[in-house]
Amino acid sequence: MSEFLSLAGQNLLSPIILSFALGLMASLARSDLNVPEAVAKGMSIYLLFAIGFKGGASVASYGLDARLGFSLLAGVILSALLPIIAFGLLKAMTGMNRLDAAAVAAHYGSISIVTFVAATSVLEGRGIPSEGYMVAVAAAMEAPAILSALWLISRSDGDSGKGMDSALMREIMLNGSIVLLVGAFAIGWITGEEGLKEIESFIVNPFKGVLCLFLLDMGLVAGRGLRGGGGVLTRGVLAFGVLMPLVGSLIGLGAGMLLGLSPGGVVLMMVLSASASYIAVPAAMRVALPEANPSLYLTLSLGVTFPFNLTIGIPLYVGIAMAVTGG
Amino acid sequence: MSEFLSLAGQNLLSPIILSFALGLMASLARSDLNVPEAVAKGMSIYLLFAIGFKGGASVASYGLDARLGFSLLAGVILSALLPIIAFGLLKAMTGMNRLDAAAVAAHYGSISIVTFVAATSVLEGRGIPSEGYMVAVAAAMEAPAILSALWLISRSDGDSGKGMDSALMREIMLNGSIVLLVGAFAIGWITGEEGLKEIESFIVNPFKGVLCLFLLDMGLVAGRGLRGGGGVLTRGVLAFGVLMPLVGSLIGLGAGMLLGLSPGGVVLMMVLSASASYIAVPAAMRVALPEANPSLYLTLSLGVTFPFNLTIGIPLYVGIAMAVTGG
Amino acid sequence: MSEFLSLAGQNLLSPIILSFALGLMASLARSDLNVPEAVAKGMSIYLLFAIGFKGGASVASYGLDARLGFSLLAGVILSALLPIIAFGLLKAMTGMNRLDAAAVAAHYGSISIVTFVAATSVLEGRGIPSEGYMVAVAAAMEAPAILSALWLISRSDGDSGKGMDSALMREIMLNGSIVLLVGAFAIGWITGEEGLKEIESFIVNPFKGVLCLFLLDMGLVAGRGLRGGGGVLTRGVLAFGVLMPLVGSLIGLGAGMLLGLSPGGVVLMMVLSASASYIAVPAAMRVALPEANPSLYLTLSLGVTFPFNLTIGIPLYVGIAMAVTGG
Amino acid sequence: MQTYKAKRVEITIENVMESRLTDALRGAGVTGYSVLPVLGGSGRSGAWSRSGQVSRAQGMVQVVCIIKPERLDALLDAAFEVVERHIGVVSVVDCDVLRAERF
Amino acid sequence: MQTYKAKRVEITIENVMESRLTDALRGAGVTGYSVLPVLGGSGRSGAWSRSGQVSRAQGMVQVVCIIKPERLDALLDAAFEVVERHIGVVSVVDCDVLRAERF
Amino acid sequence: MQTYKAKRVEITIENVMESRLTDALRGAGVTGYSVLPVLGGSGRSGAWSRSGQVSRAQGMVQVVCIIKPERLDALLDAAFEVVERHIGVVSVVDCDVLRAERF
Ligand SMILES: Nc1ncnc2c1ncn2[C@@H]1O[C@H](COP(=O)(O)O)[C@@H](O)[C@H]1O
Ligand SMILES: Nc1ncnc2c1ncn2[C@@H]1O[C@H](COP(=O)(O)O)[C@@H](O)[C@H]1O
Ligand SMILES: Nc1ncnc2c1ncn2[C@@H]1O[C@H](COP(=O)(O)O)[C@@H](O)[C@H]1O
Ligand code: NA
Ligand code: NA
Ligand code: NA
Repeated sequence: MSEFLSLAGQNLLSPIILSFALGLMASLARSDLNVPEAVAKGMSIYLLFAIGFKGGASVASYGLDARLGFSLLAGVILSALLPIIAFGLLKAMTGMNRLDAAAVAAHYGSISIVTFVAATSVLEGRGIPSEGYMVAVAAAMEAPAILSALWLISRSDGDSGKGMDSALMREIMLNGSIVLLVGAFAIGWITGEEGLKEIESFIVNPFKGVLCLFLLDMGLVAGRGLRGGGGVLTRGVLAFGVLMPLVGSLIGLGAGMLLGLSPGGVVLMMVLSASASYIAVPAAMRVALPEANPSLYLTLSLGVTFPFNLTIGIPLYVGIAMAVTGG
Repeated sequence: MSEFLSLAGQNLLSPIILSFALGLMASLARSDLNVPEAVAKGMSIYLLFAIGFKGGASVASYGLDARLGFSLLAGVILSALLPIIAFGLLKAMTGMNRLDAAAVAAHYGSISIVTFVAATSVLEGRGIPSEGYMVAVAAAMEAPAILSALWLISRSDGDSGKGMDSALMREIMLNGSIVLLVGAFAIGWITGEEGLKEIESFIVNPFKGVLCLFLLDMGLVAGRGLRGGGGVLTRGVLAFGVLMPLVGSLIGLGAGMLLGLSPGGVVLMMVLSASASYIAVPAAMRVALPEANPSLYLTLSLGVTFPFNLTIGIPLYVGIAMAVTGG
Repeated sequence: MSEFLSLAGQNLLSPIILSFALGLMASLARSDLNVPEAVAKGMSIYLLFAIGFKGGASVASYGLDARLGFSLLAGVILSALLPIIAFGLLKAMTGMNRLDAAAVAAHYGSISIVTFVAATSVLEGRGIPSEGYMVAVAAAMEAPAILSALWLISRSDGDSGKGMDSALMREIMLNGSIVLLVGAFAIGWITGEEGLKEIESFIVNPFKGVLCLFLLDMGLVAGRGLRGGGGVLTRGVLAFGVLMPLVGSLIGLGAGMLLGLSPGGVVLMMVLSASASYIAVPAAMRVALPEANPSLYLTLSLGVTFPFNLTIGIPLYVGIAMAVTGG
Repeated sequence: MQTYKAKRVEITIENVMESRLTDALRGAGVTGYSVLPVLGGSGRSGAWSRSGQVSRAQGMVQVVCIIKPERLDALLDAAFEVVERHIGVVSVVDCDVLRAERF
Repeated sequence: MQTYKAKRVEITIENVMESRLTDALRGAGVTGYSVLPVLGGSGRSGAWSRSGQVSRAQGMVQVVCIIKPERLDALLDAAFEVVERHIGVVSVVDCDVLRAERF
Repeated sequence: MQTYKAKRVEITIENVMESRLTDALRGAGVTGYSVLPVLGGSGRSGAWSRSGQVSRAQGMVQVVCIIKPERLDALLDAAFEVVERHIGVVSVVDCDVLRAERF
């Protein structure tokens, strides 16, 4: 416990978290500080490329065990399953209508890659190794949750095709961040250790600093979301935003143990399950379920669950995984 | 003297100054070379974050002496006082109307953070240490000059509230660059040496290179300003743009000596007093004194005083401070 | 031969080429992955500044031999001559009208700086030195091709001034990338070894990584071009897009040998002659020959010749130059 | 200078719907359109701003389409089908154009 | 397709005045507006361009506002008060809109 | 609020022609204009998009120009000369403006 507290304290006082806090406070105080859209997009391309590449290069170095296939499969199942649990919790805990509940649920099956990146950076800081292919698992978990949520809605409406068409399907599967993550993973895998050495001083050394500025922007965006959409956060909704990542992380813990992942891998599986999407899924929901309220799912995902995972969740998941795996 | 000349020569032939000169010449020659607005903004976020963080981390390392409080106070007083001197000089040297003179004066009380950054980089290059908290002083000096200038105008109009309202007040105090500078300073202070080590290869190593590209853009902008607004530069106005930084620097020198700052700290106090704002103050003037001519204050601040400080001013201030403090 | 194959294989599996391939595949698969315009522009400013600066610094280190003047002259002549050859080939190999053929020809006299950058990075990887002033030759080759192509057209129309006016002339000569490349070259030359050391961790270390992301974007753009403009690629046009760089490279080989360049310098001369412009020339053609079909020249230059040079051309030119110079 | 009567239709619509709208416009025989960026705005569903996003879920664009008057109805029908369930605004203005053969 | 008469007001105004203008519009009962970026321009106060700035002091935006005709006067009064001392342009066009319930 | 009749001219033209157009407008006595970015579009010469470029060869901008009605013909003549050989669209709308002294 005391170890968890010290870890949490250490985490809370890291440049990464403090940058997020700075952004959050600046926008809550209505400062005009803002990061241009193009710069934020540029940083996210950098982070996805770097994290994918490093994952691939690590697979090239340490070889591939049979667990990759099972881990991908587990990711797909988790992503499809978690929305159903989330939907149930939402119906029980909040007064949300079915449409909004399904839209929110989709976010919690999918993942937040920045939460994942922050977790890998905490693991690295503590010297805990993890499977390089977890970035591939992250990519695999992006989309299934969307299908799952649309199925939840169509089931009750008796209209099986509702919202989903082939164009949307292609957009989801080929969405930029999946393609970049998987592509960079493949490049890292193919070029291996040597490729990594060539571009190390671009994708490894400055990584944490870029992450700070990116989280500064995330804080700004989360703060603006809370200012505009904070009204939707009834007590029940807020409680869901904190409970669901905990539930997700425990299910991720079970999956990670079952798969026999390393302690670091278990942590990442917990983080993926606990985190909620705020890029791919919101865009898909605007197309497929335009009547659902975007304030609800964006505020929950970005304004509640993301900061929760970043500050309390990650050290907690590390603590639990270490205790359970004895790592 | 010969030492000053060699320092000046060395400064003039540094990549930083030459990048500025390249930008200036390119835009005077009407090349279409230009840096996208978002990229320029991204670089300025980087520079503010880095300089603030490093200042804070240095305070964490070397401890805080009682001078921080006095230095902040001195900064506020200088910022409020310099516009009054500038206003007097403008009335004496130029035919400017009161409104334009007050608007210009506000710029000279406030500061140019890029001039400050360039000066720290010269100090580092020469191995002259300075107080880390000078970045906090820089932040403190941004705003008071605006109030001072508005007071100058309202005094003569007998309309004390002219131009200033609470929304503008909040915008000035919470303007993005102040918030980012102070926030990064706080993060650097809290996370200290260790935090710095984590993100050093992002905020320290590439710093000077980013500064080159940023100054390239400043040169482009200054050149465009001179091309469009050069007509406002009568002989008197031009003379003011060179004299005022010298006057400011001497007042800064006095303040720095009084405070008992290190030689490097004295240089930075001189630079802050000598430099003129071209971000926060112009924006405030457009809101509060829309009838004042923006060509005048932008051309003076960015097209005359900024290049003067960058090329001649900084080595001169270093030379004077070294001579006076015996550093 | 087997050495060439191994070099080609090595080149094809480098992070740089694979990043390009990723972009190409992503856009052919109609993924929404895209790099914001401002970020792409920012990266190209970085690459031009870095490559220019390094070239200048290397001239400062290794001294300037008399060949610089001759090399620049050779560049100008090649740039003016190659369009005439290209025009002849186009008339022989394709059914293109004179206007389109002249517009396409202009592109092949001018150069692609990214191909040049990729080639220097291959040379560096193999430890083959080259003349630093080749970046100045690159700059010299940007514009003459345009005049040459406009002359080709005016000759047949009997209207000598067609398309060209003094404003366009200025735009071409002072186009942003020429100014930046030459300016950075001059700064590198003036500040030399020492200047390079100051900003090395910005312009040297992360260079290859930035190049990867830039080529990712080039792949995306090339793919979009092929998707939209692929229809113009008849068999003859396609054959031209592959044959012309080979022809150009051989002429460049001759020029490089005549000039007595180092093996690396010969490679770069071949690459410059083989590559086709996709920035300066298309813009000039839109002004001067608006009736020419942009799909034709953009698809050829960016969708055919650029990938050809990047993947097969560069290792081939290295192999030939090594064999011929015995380097 | 000879001008011709035409209609200028401006459709403000979410980013994510842009390609669906332009596909529909092409389907309705529209031969040309331009897409302009929108920085932010406010409406019944609240205020938004381009810099307040990490996702493209919320941004909007403005699709501008100049057409011959007789094509207006087909265009509006096509556009309406796309925007129907979505937020966004459709407005039509009378205009005069040069070079009528282009529309 | 059923359309309704409306007014399209376009106000080109400095960046720094944007929030003051939109506050005033809301105060005048305007329920929706969109903000478009402006890259540059020229007027009595000279020429400017977005890439020629390090500060947000000079840029402009275009606020577009579609309203019911009967609201026009209230809107113009509110807008005028904000732009009065400032540079900028206000223009009004007659338009037809779909989905009148939105305005 | 007192308004005045004016014409709003919108010219969508290639980036590379922007300065040539604005020079021509100034030559025709136009005192003010604004330039808006265009993200993409489609026309007889195919579809394009701002993110699909490495060069500024393909992008377009929209030049907006509000003028007194009596100046319209001079403006259109000047604009036509520039756009004649080029792709692009010119449209004119009747509008009302505040502060007529500005045009
Ligand atoms: N009356 C209006 N005039 C101009 N733009 C509007 C108007 N109403 C809505 N919009 C734009 O359309 C978006 C969605 O509107 P709404 O569907 O009302 O939430 C807003 O955020 C604005 O960008
Ligand atoms: N007649 C006009 N048509 C379109 N935009 C204009 C016009 N006049 C001024 N503007 C815009 O408003 C800005 C300020 O105009 P001004 O107040 O005349 O200096 C200009 O830079 C243009 O962006
Ligand atoms: N009818 C139209 N309405 C709006 N914009 C158009 C129209 N036609 C063409 N454009 C714009 O002008 C560009 C060139 O058109 P075009 O000359 O037809 O190829 C297109 O890519 C669009 O951005
Ligand atoms: Na999840
Ligand atoms: Na000052
Ligand atoms: Na060539």
